[in-house]
Amino acid sequence: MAVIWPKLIFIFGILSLFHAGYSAAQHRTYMRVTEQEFISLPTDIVVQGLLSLVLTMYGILHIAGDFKEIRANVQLQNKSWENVGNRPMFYTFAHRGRALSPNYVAPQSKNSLDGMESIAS
Amino acid sequence: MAELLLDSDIRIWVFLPIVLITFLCGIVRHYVSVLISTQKKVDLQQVQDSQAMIRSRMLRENGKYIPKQSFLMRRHFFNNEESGYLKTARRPAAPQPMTDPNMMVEMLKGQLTNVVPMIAIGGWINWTFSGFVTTKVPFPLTLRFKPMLQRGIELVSLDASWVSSASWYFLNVFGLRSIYTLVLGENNAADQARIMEEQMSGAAMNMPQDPKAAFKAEWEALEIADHKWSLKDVETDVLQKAELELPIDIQSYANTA
Amino acid sequence: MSGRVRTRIDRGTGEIVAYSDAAVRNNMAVIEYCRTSMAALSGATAGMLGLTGLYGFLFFFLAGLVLWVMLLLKAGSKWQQYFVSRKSLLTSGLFSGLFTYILCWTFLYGMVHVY
Amino acid sequence: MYYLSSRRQIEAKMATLDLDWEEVRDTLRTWREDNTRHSEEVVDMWYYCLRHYKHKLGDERWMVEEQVVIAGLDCNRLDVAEPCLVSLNEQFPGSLRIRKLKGMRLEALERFDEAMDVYDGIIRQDETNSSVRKRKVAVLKGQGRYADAIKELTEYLKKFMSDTEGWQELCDLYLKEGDYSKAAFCMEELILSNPHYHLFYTKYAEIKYTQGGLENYELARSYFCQAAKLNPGNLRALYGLYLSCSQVASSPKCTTQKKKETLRLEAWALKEITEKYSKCRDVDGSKIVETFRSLSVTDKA
Repeated sequence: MAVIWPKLIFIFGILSLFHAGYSAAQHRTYMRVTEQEFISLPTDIVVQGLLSLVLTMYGILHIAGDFKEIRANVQLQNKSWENVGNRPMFYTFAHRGRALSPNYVAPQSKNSLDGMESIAS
Repeated sequence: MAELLLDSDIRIWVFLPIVLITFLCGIVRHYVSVLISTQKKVDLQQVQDSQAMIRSRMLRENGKYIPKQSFLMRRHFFNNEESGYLKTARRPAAPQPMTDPNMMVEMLKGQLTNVVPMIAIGGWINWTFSGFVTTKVPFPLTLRFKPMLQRGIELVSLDASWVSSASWYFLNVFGLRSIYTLVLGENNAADQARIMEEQMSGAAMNMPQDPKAAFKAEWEALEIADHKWSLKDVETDVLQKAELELPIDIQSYANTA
Repeated sequence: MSGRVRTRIDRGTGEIVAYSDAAVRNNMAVIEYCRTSMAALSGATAGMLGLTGLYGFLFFFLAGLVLWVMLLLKAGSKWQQYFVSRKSLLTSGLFSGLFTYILCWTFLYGMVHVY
Repeated sequence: MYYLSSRRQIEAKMATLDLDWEEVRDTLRTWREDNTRHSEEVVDMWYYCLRHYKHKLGDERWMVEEQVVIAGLDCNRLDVAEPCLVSLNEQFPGSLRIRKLKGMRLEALERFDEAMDVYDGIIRQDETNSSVRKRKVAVLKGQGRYADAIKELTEYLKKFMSDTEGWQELCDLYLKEGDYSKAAFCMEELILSNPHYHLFYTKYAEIKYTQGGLENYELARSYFCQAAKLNPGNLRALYGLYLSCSQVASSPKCTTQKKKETLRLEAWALKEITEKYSKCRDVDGSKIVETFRSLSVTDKA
């Protein structure tokens, strides 16, 4: 939900730009129909155009994603051994953490003797 | 120069379609090139060589951070006359790039996806929308542009800034090139495992064609790399920095500790 | 690991400052994204306003300047955290957006003022 | 408590954990990127939240499911891991990466030989696949056969010489075996690959310190010093610096001039440590000095 408002601003800016363009086209055809020489657009369309440009740019700035810290040693400073020394490719699963999971089945308690019998027989 | 009045139908049936055609063709071209780009197959030997090259380059670059003895030990491993990795590597002679079959296929594929469709569509647009002016370019153009931009319109008196549909198409092609990165966008969820995998075998892709020459160059570079241990006086300059901040304090601590 | 690290001597303090390659690339991509969209939008506005000739190109450089200021605001006060040099922020890729600008400029100009 | 059956209860549970699926997706992404090991939380977050929003994740869904499979295997929650593995298998039939996940599942079930066969099959098909070779090492490590694991890992590193993860694993395996000189060699490799990590310097210095001998103590002292310089907040490096200085100062072969400088360095380290401790309010610095006096090797204190 957090990243919605820049998109809204961006869309609003685009719409207002489109509206300004449309009214400029209307104004242009009106001038042409009444054969007046076209000098410049009425100021309100110009202002609306510029404003919508700034608005859309503000929206784009936030949509584009934010910057990352580039200085390596500052970035490395707050790294703990925890995530540097961690190696996902070498995870082993045979560790005591297994006992914590809800469906842990404790191995039946074989005493050392019957292990012996199977070897002896 | 009288203000030319263009039929507003041109806008809907010529002006806009050309923009759409160029844009969609770009998208299609992008996905086609992604589809047919084959993964370059790499064998274990090439990966091992490229990894060794990376390691020896690392040794040259960052050698100054490890003690002298271990630097010499590693250099010995790479450069020793009889058993050094760079010396004993026997690799097959490299095929010349020109006759190498998959190199040719690569170039052909590159041609196929980029230049050919552009020319074809340009020709088609020129053929269908020929003979009339499409739009006016807002900035004044010199007469030299006239024959190029107004191909098919034999009007001598026409100002050069009026352009034909073909030139509008080409303007679109160049202009839209950077918009594609915007639209297609980079996939933000980078696939970690794939990146790791590429780090391994990726380096082998851009391994130079002729490993023997690359090894020789690496061997020479390693021979002349001398070792200046960068940590030699790290203690003194840490103390100097500390001296600067609190000169008196260190002495008082020295005798209490 | 933080991937490839590129080291460069920092002119100010003289001691080696290491830049992590991935972060620099990410920042460049963000700037490129903003620059392209700025070129397209300012081209559209220029076309809509009906600027012709020199005014159009002036507007392009003005837009580039505004974008530079906005990027600095976005980076906040400690800009050296994100960029190697501020000047490179202004000039890098300024002309790559020119073509897009001309395209949108002509496009809107045609849409509004020619027909 | 885990088996809340009806959806409403799950929603309620989720509400209590106030998990908003976008935040969960971003946390999982950050955990994937800086590869930390949060298996328990990943399984909970998937089970209680993301499982119901699979369709919203788009392409990222498969990466999240892979992460959940590994996390599920890690904390023995096969009921969570297996459905994800099945859906991954349907989506990418015959992909080597999914076969590797199947091998890992066999490892979790402690059927090690079958896992080994799966991995050998993958390697036969794709020679340059480095992650599967690392899994073979993990299988041996899981069985506790450290000597074979070391042999297999050195074999792997002969082919993939610049794989920092491999060197790090080899370093830890040698430390388990107590073979300090080889472990130091591996740490040097890591320093070569990334000379700006203060953690590598600290660990290398610690290994040198444990090796002992005046020359190793001096080496340890320089590397602890470099680590402290790279990251002033690295308390472990400061402790190490203090100890290695006192070792160097106390050894008979140390010249008087070097002894004086080492003592000043030792004093500086002690000052830094007390300063850092005095910053956190409840611990006053003086007690630290006593512990250090008892700790320091030299008899002069």
